[in-house]
Amino acid sequence: MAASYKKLILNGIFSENPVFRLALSLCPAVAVTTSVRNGFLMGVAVLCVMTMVNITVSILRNLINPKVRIPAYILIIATYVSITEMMMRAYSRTAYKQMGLYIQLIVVFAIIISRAELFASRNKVLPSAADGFGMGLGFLGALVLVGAVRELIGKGSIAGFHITASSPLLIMVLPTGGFFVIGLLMGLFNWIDQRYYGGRPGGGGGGHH
Amino acid sequence: MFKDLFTIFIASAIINNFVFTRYLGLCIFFGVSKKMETALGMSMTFTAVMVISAALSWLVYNLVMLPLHIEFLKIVLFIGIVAGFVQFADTLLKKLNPTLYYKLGIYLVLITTNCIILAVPLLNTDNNYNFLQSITLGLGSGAGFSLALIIMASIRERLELANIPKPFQGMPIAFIVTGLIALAFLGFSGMITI
Amino acid sequence: MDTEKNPQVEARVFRASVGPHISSGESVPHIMWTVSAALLPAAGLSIYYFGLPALSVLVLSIVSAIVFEALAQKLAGAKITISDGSAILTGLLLGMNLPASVPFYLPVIGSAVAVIITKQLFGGLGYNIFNPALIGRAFLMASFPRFMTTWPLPQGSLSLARPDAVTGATPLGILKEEGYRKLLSHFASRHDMYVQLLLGHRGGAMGETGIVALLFGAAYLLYKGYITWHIPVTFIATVAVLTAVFGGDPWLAMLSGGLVLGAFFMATDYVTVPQLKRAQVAFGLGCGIITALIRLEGGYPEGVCYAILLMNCFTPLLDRAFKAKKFGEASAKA
Amino acid sequence: MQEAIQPNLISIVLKSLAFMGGIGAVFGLGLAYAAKKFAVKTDPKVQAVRDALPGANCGACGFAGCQGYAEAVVGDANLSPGLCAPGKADVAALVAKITGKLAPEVIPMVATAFCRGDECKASRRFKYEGVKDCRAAILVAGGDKTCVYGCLGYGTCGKACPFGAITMSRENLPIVDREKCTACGVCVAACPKGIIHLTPAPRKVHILCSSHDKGPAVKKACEIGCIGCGLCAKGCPEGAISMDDNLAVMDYARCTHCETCVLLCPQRTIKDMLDPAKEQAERIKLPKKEPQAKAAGGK
Amino acid sequence: MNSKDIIKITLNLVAICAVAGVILSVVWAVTNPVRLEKKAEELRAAQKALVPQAQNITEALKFVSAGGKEGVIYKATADGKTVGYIIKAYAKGYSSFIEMLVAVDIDYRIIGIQILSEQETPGLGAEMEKKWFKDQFRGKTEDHLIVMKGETKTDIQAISGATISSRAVTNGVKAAVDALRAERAKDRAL
Amino acid sequence: MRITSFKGGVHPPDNKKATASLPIVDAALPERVVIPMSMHIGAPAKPIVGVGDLVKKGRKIGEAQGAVSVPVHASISGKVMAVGNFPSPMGVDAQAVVIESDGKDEWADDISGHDDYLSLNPDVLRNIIKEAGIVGMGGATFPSHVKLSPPKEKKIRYAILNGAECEPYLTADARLMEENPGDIIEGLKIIMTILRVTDGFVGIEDNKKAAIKAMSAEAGKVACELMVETYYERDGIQYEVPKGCKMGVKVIPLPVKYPQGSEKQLIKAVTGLEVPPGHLPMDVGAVVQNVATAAAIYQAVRFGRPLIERVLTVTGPGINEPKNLRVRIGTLFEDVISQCGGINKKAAKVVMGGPMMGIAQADFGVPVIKGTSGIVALSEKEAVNVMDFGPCIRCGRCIDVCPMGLNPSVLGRLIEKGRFEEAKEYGLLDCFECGSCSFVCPSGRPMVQFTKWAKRELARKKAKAS
Ligand SMILES: Cc1cc2nc3c(=O)[nH]c(=O)nc-3n(C[C@H](O)[C@H](O)[C@H](O)COP(=O)(O)O)c2cc1C
Ligand SMILES: Cc1cc2nc3c(=O)[nH]c(=O)nc-3n(C[C@H](O)[C@H](O)[C@H](O)COP(=O)(O)O)c2cc1C
Ligand SMILES: Cc1cc2nc3c(=O)[nH]c(=O)nc-3n(C[C@H](O)[C@H](O)[C@H](O)COP(=O)(O)O)c2cc1C
Ligand SMILES: Cc1cc2nc3c(=O)[nH]c(=O)nc-3n(C[C@H](O)[C@H](O)[C@H](O)CO)c2cc1C
Ligand code: SF4
Ligand code: SF4
Ligand code: SF4
Ligand code: SF4
Ligand code: FES
Repeated sequence: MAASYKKLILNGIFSENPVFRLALSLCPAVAVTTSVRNGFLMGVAVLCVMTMVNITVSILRNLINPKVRIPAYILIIATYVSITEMMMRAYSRTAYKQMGLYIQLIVVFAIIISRAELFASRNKVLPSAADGFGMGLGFLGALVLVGAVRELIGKGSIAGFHITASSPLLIMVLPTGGFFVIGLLMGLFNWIDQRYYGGRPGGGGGGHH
Repeated sequence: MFKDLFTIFIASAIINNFVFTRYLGLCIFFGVSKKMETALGMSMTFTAVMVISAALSWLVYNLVMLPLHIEFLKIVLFIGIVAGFVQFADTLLKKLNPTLYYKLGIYLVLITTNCIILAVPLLNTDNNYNFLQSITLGLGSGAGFSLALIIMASIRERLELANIPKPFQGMPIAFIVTGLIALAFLGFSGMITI
Repeated sequence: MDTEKNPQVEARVFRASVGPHISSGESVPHIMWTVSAALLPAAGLSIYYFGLPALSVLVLSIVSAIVFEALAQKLAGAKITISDGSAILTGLLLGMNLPASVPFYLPVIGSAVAVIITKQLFGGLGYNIFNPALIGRAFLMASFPRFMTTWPLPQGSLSLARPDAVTGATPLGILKEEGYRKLLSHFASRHDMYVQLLLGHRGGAMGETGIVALLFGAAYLLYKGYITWHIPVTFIATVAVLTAVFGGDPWLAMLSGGLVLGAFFMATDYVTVPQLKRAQVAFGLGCGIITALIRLEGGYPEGVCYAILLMNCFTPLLDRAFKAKKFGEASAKA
Repeated sequence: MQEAIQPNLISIVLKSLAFMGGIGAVFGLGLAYAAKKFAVKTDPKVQAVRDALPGANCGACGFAGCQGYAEAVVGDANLSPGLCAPGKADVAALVAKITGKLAPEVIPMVATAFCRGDECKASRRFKYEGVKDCRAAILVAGGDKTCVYGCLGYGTCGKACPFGAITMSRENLPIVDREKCTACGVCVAACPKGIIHLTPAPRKVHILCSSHDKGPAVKKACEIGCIGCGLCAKGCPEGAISMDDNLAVMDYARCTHCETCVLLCPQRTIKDMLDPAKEQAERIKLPKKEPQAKAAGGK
Repeated sequence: MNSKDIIKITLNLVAICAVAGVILSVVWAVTNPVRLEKKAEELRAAQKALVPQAQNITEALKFVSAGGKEGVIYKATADGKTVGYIIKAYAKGYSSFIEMLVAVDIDYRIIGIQILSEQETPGLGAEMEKKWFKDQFRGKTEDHLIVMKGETKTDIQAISGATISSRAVTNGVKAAVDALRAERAKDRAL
Repeated sequence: MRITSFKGGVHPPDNKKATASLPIVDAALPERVVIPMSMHIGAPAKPIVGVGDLVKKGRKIGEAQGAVSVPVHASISGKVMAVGNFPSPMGVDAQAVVIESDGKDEWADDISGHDDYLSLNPDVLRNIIKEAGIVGMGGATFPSHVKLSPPKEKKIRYAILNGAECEPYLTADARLMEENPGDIIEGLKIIMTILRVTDGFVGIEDNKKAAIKAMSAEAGKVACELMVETYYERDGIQYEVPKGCKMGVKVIPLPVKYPQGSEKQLIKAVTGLEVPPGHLPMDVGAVVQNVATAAAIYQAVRFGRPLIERVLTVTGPGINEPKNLRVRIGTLFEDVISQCGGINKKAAKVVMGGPMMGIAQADFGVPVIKGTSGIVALSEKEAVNVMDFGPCIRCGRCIDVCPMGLNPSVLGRLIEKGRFEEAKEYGLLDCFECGSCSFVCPSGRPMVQFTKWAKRELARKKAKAS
């Protein structure tokens, strides 16, 4: 049993990584990952929302009429996001200023609704929580990774610790750089996958909506 | 007045294009830009939903929520309007025009998970836009998203004839292309500030 | 069959293919080398003006373009095709798009972005969507704006200008920041200004300055048929007309910035522009409009680079929109 | 603005409640009404079949992609549920279950290339120049191999295989990865020389030549081609091999992997692909009605 | 489906909505005062940092700043005397509106400036938040609110590569001072 | 009068010097001939002789199968040695009859002609042409009687002879026009009689001055009268041309440009009319025949001789003694080449036909067929190597030169990725494989191979579907 929870969580982190594999919830992955810190904060917010949504949906799964399933799930997500937003706005104002908009946009992240629909609505509470947690962790990891690369190349620092004196490639902290970094990382992962695990070409997700 | 609306339109459609300069709506952008046909279908559907939801959101927000001082429910409301409307349209279309539904139905569902659909009403309220301005922003954003989709679809169709290294086929190269387009769109930076 | 009769004939193994069995003898390397050669006068002039730093920037960008091309192809397991000359041309054009004063690592990074990301990731020659050299430049612009907007003064002795003329800014920069009058005050007369601009004695990227030399090379390419008038002429004319319409000086608009270099050498890159002549006219028009828009309204003094890149985005669309006219189609309708 | 007013908790909660309740009522009524008024029947079976199919869209079933087959197999009561070759028996059983049809007996097949005339063993009669694709290469004098039946070696089959099961050897012969091959038959259709055949997967003794040329002509063109001597046919204790216009042909239903023919063939055309480790396990008998199944699988 | 189903579905959704509404309103009721408090605190801290000697800072009036946004003039008093003004103003920058506080003494000499929010390019325009840039304004009078591209002590030195942003801030400061001057001309009590 | 030619086209070096001034010589009687049953477009003929049969020259040995087909005749007298599959210059083995010469070269007994050939009924003429096995000798080998039987509703106004010979190296048609203008013009008159038209044209590229002169002189003599009732339509008006009306033949010098000899391009140059995509020349009222075809028609009608020999040019740097030869159909290439001094070291690629559209030959054990206009041995240097063709650099040269106004660049890129259906939307089927695009392509892309390949795949798919 424990092993399968582990599998669920690892699934979210690697084989179905929301950003690199499923290509979902890309906006924040590009826009807010200018540093490890931002990526981390955004990731944590998503992690919390996802886990809570999955738990809630799983609990309510037999109470919600299938005809209004989607609106109900969206409502649940929106509620959690609103709560997160209001909390951040009150207690973490600097972070909020930097990514307030994207926090609000968590509502529409396809990854959340799709997990609610595909997993939580069909599974018990604990597995749902594990799935949400795993997916959220995968998302968090992806954002931190992208943030780290961009911060390193763009600002010459990692998590705020300066490594080089001047900022090397400014473009990396512009969102344009986010596209390059994610594209190149995806390519790299595909290459590793194809080279060492015989993965299928043209991976990197897409079309999983 | 007209000039103001024109500026909002041009800014949101081109200069501050949501996809290339604000980095919103990316999932759907990458998802449906593989073929020109789907890109066109999504463009039309999206623009229509965008305008309608901008109008509905403005009405409910300004006529109901503001007087009641319950603005904090706006996220719930905005996304609720989109989701409700989309599901409604979905049901309706399936019955009334199955061919159109077959063409556009898949996009309808995707729209609820597009950042832009939520960002636009949020921006409208942030900027205290009036009704016309709100609709114009919706229209401009829809047009801008359509433009982005169509450009991307045409490029990706050309890329299908290219010899892209295997690991980069599909999503990775799409990201790189978008990065390059965004780099080109930097040329517009500093042109209009909103 | 009785094939032993002519053993001399039978023993040979011949080549065979589908026709045509002869060709015009035109080849990709030949084209690329010729275009590179056409750029040499302008490159020479900029070396004359800006001295050894200019030479080193050019050499660095060319060499690194070649090295990165070979490296990328090696990594991808593809055939190494540096001898086709396209990487050299990309490197040369990238170098000519930079100020002579940039530190050594800029041309290297620019070449890497141009050749690896913009070209080889898309499958190499012929498949890229964006002009590699210009992406290299835009990338550097976004990464090192300070270096990329600091223009050294020409040092050559051809100068006819007064000693204090054009202090490190491009004419378009001065125009944008300080206005036409101020710009004019740097020269003896309006006429003098045009002559100076033609001769290239002014701040700017290396390839922007020697307009005469560029025109000379462009004329040769036009004569050889390697480029056609469609894009350059519409591009330049559109900029001139729009500038005039909005009250600017069309001659200044044509002679300043990277317009000549861009229009003749970069907006003509076969790979990244539409194929049909009618579509090329539309492309040139688009480039002209965007250039004028950025120069007049935008955040930068110069817009040629971004204009071409933005129109590159539209190339596949233009290719779709304008289709070749089939033989007999007109009479089919009639 | 909102900051200015600090209404008390009760009133806020009540207002929210009223507002949200209203919204819920409006949407709920609207959606429920629409769902009722505009209800359309969809056949859940189609979706179920679609989900069961592997989604390769290879067309082996003969329909426009997996969706096409899903619709057809649900709609047409007579259509066999076993047409999806990549899905093999599992999918066939699943589809049969969903559609309430009888699960067909599916004998696993695998693609086998009937030519061993590689670069070293078979000659070419001219220097072909052009597109490296077999179907393009036959445009030049029917292909450059001296043996007109032989594999051209330009790898069209490999490019066509949707499952990446075929790679070209260094000597330019196709190698089928028997694990990856799903017997979809795409390569069979792609090869202009008809080199590739679907053969029963458990059967591993193959006569790997396609040439109907007479012995001397074969010898001139290829070291390893079937010269039509008929030794194998005479020697096979099961009578599994027959001669067809100078070419030995295997009847897989009879072959018992005894390997007599392998030893008899003077040209070493016959090859035993049996994995020695699995040898014992493989020597189970196939039902003799197999040729029909082969025809179905091979389309 | 019959009308009973319709009712059932509706009630289902209404119930969820209602629960959501209640939860959200409670959370809002709890967090909103905290948010307002913190926001006011931030503003106070910024103002206090600009005019440390002020004992009392009160909102005096509002005016229209760049982009039609709302600017505010605060009056800073100590011992009942006006020691200066703090103006919240906006300026149109390179890619965003820059929100800033400008503190001036009663002779319109700049005491200091503070950038509240800005969305300029990181590494370029965003350098305006650096101390060296803001400190340049200290003690300047309107005459010296001019952006120079090179080294300068008397005027404002531009952030290299971001002349537009530098000029935006400088012009914004100037406009803020102008606004104050105009308002004071209208309203002697200010 | 010079009418504007078509748009596009290329100017390959014409390389005709070696043979342009060499008179046509009769090739030696071959010891054996291999006569394929399929030397034409359409259903192959069916052999009607068996091994051991004795045949005389002109004797029918293969019967036409169906409407679009022609019979095949013995080109020498002798004994049938074999009937079976033999290599053919078209690439794949084809059914053929092998005849070993008896050295006597006797005509069959039933050979008889018509002196009053212009007064014969058109249907009779058509039948003679069919029975003589005459097919287009310009390379397309389409049965001539079919071309000369347009459906009633298609009113033919122009009979055009194709003497363009725009392929480099080839001079067979030019020599024929110089040496036998009479046969050609008489053939044209027969064609005009069959089609009931009064306007005949001969289009000749401007670099063949001697041919133009000879043909013009002969055309000037055409003052004969129509022997049969004729009518035609022009601008919507029906004209009756009563018996006795004058025919006129004009020789039109054409701009020197490849592929000037292609039917549609020739019609455009001669009449100014463009045949719409997917249509036939008769849709604009024109019928085009090669000059050698016209001469063959004359021979058949006047003397009753079936098509058993043709003129071809054997040339190129790889041939020791280039020649214009009159060769019996079925003569093996090796026999022809050895009469031209054999092949030398320079030869790297041997092509049947011209270097633009010709078919490369792997060996010389293949026979001359009715469409063989030349054997050209190209040198290593001039024979382009497309083995390592590069990617399309989108230079657009091919678009500029494509005489059909297609976009070969896109076609090539689509086909390269196996997207044949899309290629069809880009006009794949309108490509007539002239090779102008490949000729100019700096990347050496084998566009003709691409289009042939795609057309074949599409046909295969269609055949499978139906
Ligand atoms: C699409 C969108 C874009 C926004 N962009 C900005 C921005 O660039 N800068 C900014 O300060 N606020 C921006 N906001 C507003 C913030 O989300 C938030 O409402 C604002 O920071 C007010 O926070 P406060 O009320 O806690 O002060 C944006 C809002 C939306 C919906
Ligand atoms: C990616 C990018 C971001 C930029 N951001 C800013 C900015 O934030 N502020 C600004 O004033 N100029 C910005 N610029 C504009 C250029 O640096 C412009 O050339 C500069 O403002 C001119 O200033 P200078 O005269 O100091 O070189 C940006 C340019 C690029 C390419
Ligand atoms: C590219 C191309 C070039 C051709 N060149 C000639 C030519 O030079 N001379 C010629 O007689 N036919 C040429 N043809 C064949 C003609 O299109 C046409 O089929 C022929 O003239 C009809 O006469 P026939 O049926 O008597 O051969 C060419 C065809 C093509 C496609
Ligand atoms: C007329 C002409 C113009 C060219 N211009 C450029 C250019 O602006 N930038 C560049 O990187 N390469 C240029 N090239 C080289 C080549 O086309 C380029 O490397 C391709 O884009 C790489 O696929 C040019 C080539 C030609 C023939
Ligand atoms: S090898 Fe052939 S049969 Fe097997 S999967 Fe590939 S294409 Fe299909
Ligand atoms: S088996 Fe057929 S398709 Fe495959 S390489 Fe051989 S000839 Fe080509
Ligand atoms: S596409 Fe066809 S018709 Fe056009 S030039 Fe090429 S071969 Fe000739
Ligand atoms: S001529 Fe060749 S390289 Fe040029 S566009 Fe045509 S196919 Fe491409
Ligand atoms: S995260 Fe923005 S559209 Fe998916």
